[in-house]
Amino acid sequence: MSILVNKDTRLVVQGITGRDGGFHASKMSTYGTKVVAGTSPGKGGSKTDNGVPVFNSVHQAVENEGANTSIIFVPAPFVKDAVMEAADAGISLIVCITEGVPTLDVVYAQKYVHSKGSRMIGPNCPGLISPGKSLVGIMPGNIFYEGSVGVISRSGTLTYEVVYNLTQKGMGQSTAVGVGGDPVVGLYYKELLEMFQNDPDTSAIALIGEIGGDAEEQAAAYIKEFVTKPVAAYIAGSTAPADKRMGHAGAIISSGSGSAAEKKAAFMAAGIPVAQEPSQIPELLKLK
Amino acid sequence: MSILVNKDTRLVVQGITGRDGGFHASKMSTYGTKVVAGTSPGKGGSKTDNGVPVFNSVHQAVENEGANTSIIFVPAPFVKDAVMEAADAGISLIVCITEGVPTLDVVYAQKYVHSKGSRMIGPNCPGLISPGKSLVGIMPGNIFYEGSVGVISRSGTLTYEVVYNLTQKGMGQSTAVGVGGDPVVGLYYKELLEMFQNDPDTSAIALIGEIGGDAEEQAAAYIKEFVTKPVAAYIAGSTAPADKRMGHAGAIISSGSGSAAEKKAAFMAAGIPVAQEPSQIPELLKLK
Amino acid sequence: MKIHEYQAKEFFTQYGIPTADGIVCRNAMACADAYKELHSPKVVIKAQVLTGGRGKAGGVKLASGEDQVVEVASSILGMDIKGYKVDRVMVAKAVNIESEYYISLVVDRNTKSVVLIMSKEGGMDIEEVAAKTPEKIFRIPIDPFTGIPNFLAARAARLLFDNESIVKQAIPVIQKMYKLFTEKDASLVEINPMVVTKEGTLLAIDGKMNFDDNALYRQPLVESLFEPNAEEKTEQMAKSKGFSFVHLGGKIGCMVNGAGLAMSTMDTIKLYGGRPANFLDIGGSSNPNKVIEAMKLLLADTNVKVVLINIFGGITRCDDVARGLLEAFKEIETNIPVVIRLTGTNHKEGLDLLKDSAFHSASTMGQAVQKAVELSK
Amino acid sequence: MKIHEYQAKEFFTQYGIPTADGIVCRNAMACADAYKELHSPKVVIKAQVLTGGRGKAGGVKLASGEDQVVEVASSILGMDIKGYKVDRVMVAKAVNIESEYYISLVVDRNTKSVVLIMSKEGGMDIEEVAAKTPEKIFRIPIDPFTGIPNFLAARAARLLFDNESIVKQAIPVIQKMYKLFTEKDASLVEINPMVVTKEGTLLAIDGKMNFDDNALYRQPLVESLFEPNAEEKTEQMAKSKGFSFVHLGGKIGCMVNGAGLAMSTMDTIKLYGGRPANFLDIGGSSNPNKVIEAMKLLLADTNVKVVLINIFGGITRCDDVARGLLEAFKEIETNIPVVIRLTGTNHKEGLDLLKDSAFHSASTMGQAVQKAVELSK
Repeated sequence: MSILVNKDTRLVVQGITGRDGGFHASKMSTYGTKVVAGTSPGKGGSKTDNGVPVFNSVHQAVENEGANTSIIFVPAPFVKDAVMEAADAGISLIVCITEGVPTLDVVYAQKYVHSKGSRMIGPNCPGLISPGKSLVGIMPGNIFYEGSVGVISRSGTLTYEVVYNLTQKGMGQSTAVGVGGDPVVGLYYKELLEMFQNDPDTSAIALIGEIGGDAEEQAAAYIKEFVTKPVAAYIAGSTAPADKRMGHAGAIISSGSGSAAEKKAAFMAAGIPVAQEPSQIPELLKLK
Repeated sequence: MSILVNKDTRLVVQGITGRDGGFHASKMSTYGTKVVAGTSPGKGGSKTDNGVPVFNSVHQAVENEGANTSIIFVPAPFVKDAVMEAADAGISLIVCITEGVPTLDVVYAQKYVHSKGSRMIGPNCPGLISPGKSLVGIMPGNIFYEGSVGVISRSGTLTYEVVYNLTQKGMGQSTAVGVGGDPVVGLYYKELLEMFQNDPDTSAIALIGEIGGDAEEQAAAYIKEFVTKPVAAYIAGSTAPADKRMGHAGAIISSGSGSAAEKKAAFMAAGIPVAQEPSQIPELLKLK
Repeated sequence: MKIHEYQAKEFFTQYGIPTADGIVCRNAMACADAYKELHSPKVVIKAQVLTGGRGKAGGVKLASGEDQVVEVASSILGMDIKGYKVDRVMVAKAVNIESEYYISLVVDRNTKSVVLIMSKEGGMDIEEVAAKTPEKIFRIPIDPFTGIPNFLAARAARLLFDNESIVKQAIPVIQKMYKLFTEKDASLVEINPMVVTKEGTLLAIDGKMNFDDNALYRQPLVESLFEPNAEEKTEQMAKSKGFSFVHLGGKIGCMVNGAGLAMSTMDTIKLYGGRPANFLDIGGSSNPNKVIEAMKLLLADTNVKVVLINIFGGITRCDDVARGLLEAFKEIETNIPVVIRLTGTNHKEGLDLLKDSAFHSASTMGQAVQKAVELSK
Repeated sequence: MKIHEYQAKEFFTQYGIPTADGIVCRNAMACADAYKELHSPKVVIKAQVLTGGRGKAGGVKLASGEDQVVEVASSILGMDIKGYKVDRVMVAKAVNIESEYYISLVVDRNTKSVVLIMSKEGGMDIEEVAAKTPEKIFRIPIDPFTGIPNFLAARAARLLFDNESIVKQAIPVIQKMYKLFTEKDASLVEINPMVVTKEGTLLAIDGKMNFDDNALYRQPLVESLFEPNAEEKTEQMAKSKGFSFVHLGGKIGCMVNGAGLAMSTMDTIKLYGGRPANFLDIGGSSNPNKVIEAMKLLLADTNVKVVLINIFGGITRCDDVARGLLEAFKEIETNIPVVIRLTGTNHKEGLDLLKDSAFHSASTMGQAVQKAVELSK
């Protein structure tokens, strides 16, 4: 098993005729993901170079190809509509890669997704992967290996760094999820921790946080209460100055809260080991 | 038993310091309804002449008095907000008496009520009564008697007429519900038919319809498929001209549909006897 | 409440919904001027009346050249269409029509929402299409929280149009129709036909708007467009007194408390072979002044030969109602027979009070109606 | 993005949120004129700077009479507050304060919504109140579909105010704050203090607004108010090239692909005893031109003694990255040592390519950082 995506994932790529959408649709197909459809309003009826049928709407992709998961590459101003379209069409998992989406659009779209009983990951995220089963994202599939470590991260390349270290130590991953670097995103630590805790194929969890907000503190409290599997954490941004956005829109220490020190302290207090460098994650998971 | 209201109903009267609100609060109390609170923004902290505590908000009425049902008497422009307030406060049944509420306000409020898992009756309705248990409305309680006939009606005085006839024939009522005379209302025939069908204390159902819309046609189809208890119907407005609003905002034959003849035909086709005059309802229910 | 086509189109223009250029005129000379202003060799001249079926009645005609415009306009102005006199026409550019469609928004009782209704069978009577070929009609309920987002407008547009350039034009039009609907508290916004011209442009050729009477209090601009006919004036006057009134034309004037019971009373009159003169709901209480006002309204109709008062005494008891009626009728001078039916709380006491009066009284609707029908013959 | 108090108050006024009258001035003479215009014996003169803590820094002072106004204004204009030079002050009517409150709207990550935050502890640092007496802070999440209906605004208002006349004033103020927040894509609308005057009026005395950078593309008016300082100008310039850049002041210039990895690189430098000069995320691919631009940015900082390039080769393989770097550095003239760390897909091939170059190369972050720290000393 794994969480959220697997061999039954039937993916529709929203914005498949764009540069990024097309490129990653092809990468995901190559990895083995069932990319069953793409959308591009006004270009319905055509096919991509790889033979993926293109529809005008997600609705049609669901109707004709049984898509159950979508990945969004459309430009930021159109993301709100794209997310709502997917949720309205009955897509159960919506992964939004696009960066730079206005926060209030995310708030609105997320509420809509929730009201339809669907789930959203992102925006501004690298997607997720259940190695050997399905890649729904822009991650380099080849650095991941099937295994039993669940990975949750707010960052892209930092996830790869951690995963690369895990893989080199022979510790494969059940599912690795990049939740996104924006202040408001869909699924967050708590929801994913719960899924990993309930996933029989996940035996340990790596949590990669960063400055901004207090989701890590909440995650620490949640782990202490509900998670019995070993967890190791890493927090990026110890050296970040206050009030500066560190690349991610959500990575900002504001009004003196959201610092790495606070987050690390929360994990320590909950008995969760915190890595000083990403390379320490594998040993911390083994030690537990 | 009965449906929707009973001895456990704890009522908050929204707009209790108004003329109608105050009058009917007192009437309902006299009937035996547990009128536990009233609201009147800005007048919180006071009590009515009958000793009912007045709060600024439904929220407070729920918190302090355990109100679970509300009845709304506020003027039409404020009904949308009052309904939403009640639903937000966790009230499970909201009965809206006020007439003249803009339809789009009802559409919006009804959607809100639904999203909160609550139910609305009305607007522009006389309310409902489970005789001997609880009266939540403006009906004259003394004409109703406890019994086993469920009554659903789009009209006020016509309900009394039918109930009076039933009572005179010794046929008491389990619950009588006036759904309201507006084009869009909360609970309608289908939902109520289902409740009466499932209520062990209801043995027969009187359905009082009128011109406008096709809810009666839908009710007929629903009864045919799902209702095993005897049903008799009466439809008002056989002589109404087209395109004229007959008192109720919803009672209008428009574009050639919504006529009494169509509705009667639908009931007949579904094997449901239709009374020619209200006074025939009792015998039609007995005949079945 | 209804408004004229040209008024609906003014709203369309305000909201950015494209319509064929047109000018409303009150006389033939103005039509000639409009013709010149429109710079269109061919124009359509359309009667502006608050009723349907003007096309079949000859109220819509093409014209070319100033002389013909004057001639056609003169023939339409002054026409009587279903009792409505034509005092305005719209002179509009004739359009090269490629294809016709139907698009409307209406409040739907069953889904408890606004519904977008569309069909490729434009220009036809939509009720007829719905009855004969329901599969040709698309119905999309609108969530009041989210309205019509782009994706939904696009999906709707693609149900009607294959050409992507038309789809692009239709998306904002559908959204603007919804905006107009909600912002003006409409109960109907209808474009029939919506056409695609040979030049590839989407245009509203005919437009219709109805409004929610309950919302007029917050739509003063809409309310200012109300043009009541004689009947509606009476109804409006009745409304200002707290009554609901509709003229029906028979001989038996009815006064009833409650709309449902009032309809039922009319129906029962018919059932017993009579004809009701009106629908009249006098509302909850029945105090003497209300009764006096209602009687004035009924007696203003010279057809009325008998008055039937049908009151269900609920919270106001029948004995109080009877006392009120007796008091009221002290002030009313009429030779017309009055049948009173009282039922409900304390009805025996009520009927006792009326026993020695000139009224014909009864305690069941059947008896009362039978008496009234008899007296009306 | 931040704006000045006076700009926030202009938005407040536009949206009907009452504020104490005030005029922004760029010199002491203008302050004297403003004083006359305000017709208020006593005024407050407040430094307008894009940072907090101006009160403690002496940037807010009362003044009475024209002479004192000129004197106080002159003392505040030109001040340096946390690195910001005061070039504008606001002269505002002094108000008779009865009581002070805190009201703000902010995006909340946990509830994934806008949250209304209120407290009776107005005029204080809200973070301090939140830390010491969290029970004194009310937090109400707002449903994006329904916003703040009357009942919710009323409930919120009654949490703060006992006086019904103030509640009545507060209800629309709360709703207007939300309207302003959503229509302008704010990330913060804060009124602290919101005061009730001795005359019984609700007034915003201080106001603060921040905006969502992601939404500036659709808020041209807001964007036009952006006044970047020197650092922000550099960051903005970097952004226009597709970089995320933040100046930090150390000796080790960093160039990393990905924000998380870039932060992690800075942290690791610190861990190994060095100091990062900057945060620099060059984004996804690492084509030669991007590297050249990034190097220019790093080398513009004369503190930089060594450059650390940390690249995770994912979809772009390490050997391609290595080739790109070699190509880029043909164009870059510098004597500063460069440490390159390459990991990920084909990292061996990548490092092989760099073997004979002038770069110090490494395959783990630890090694690379250690080397860079060493070279920076």
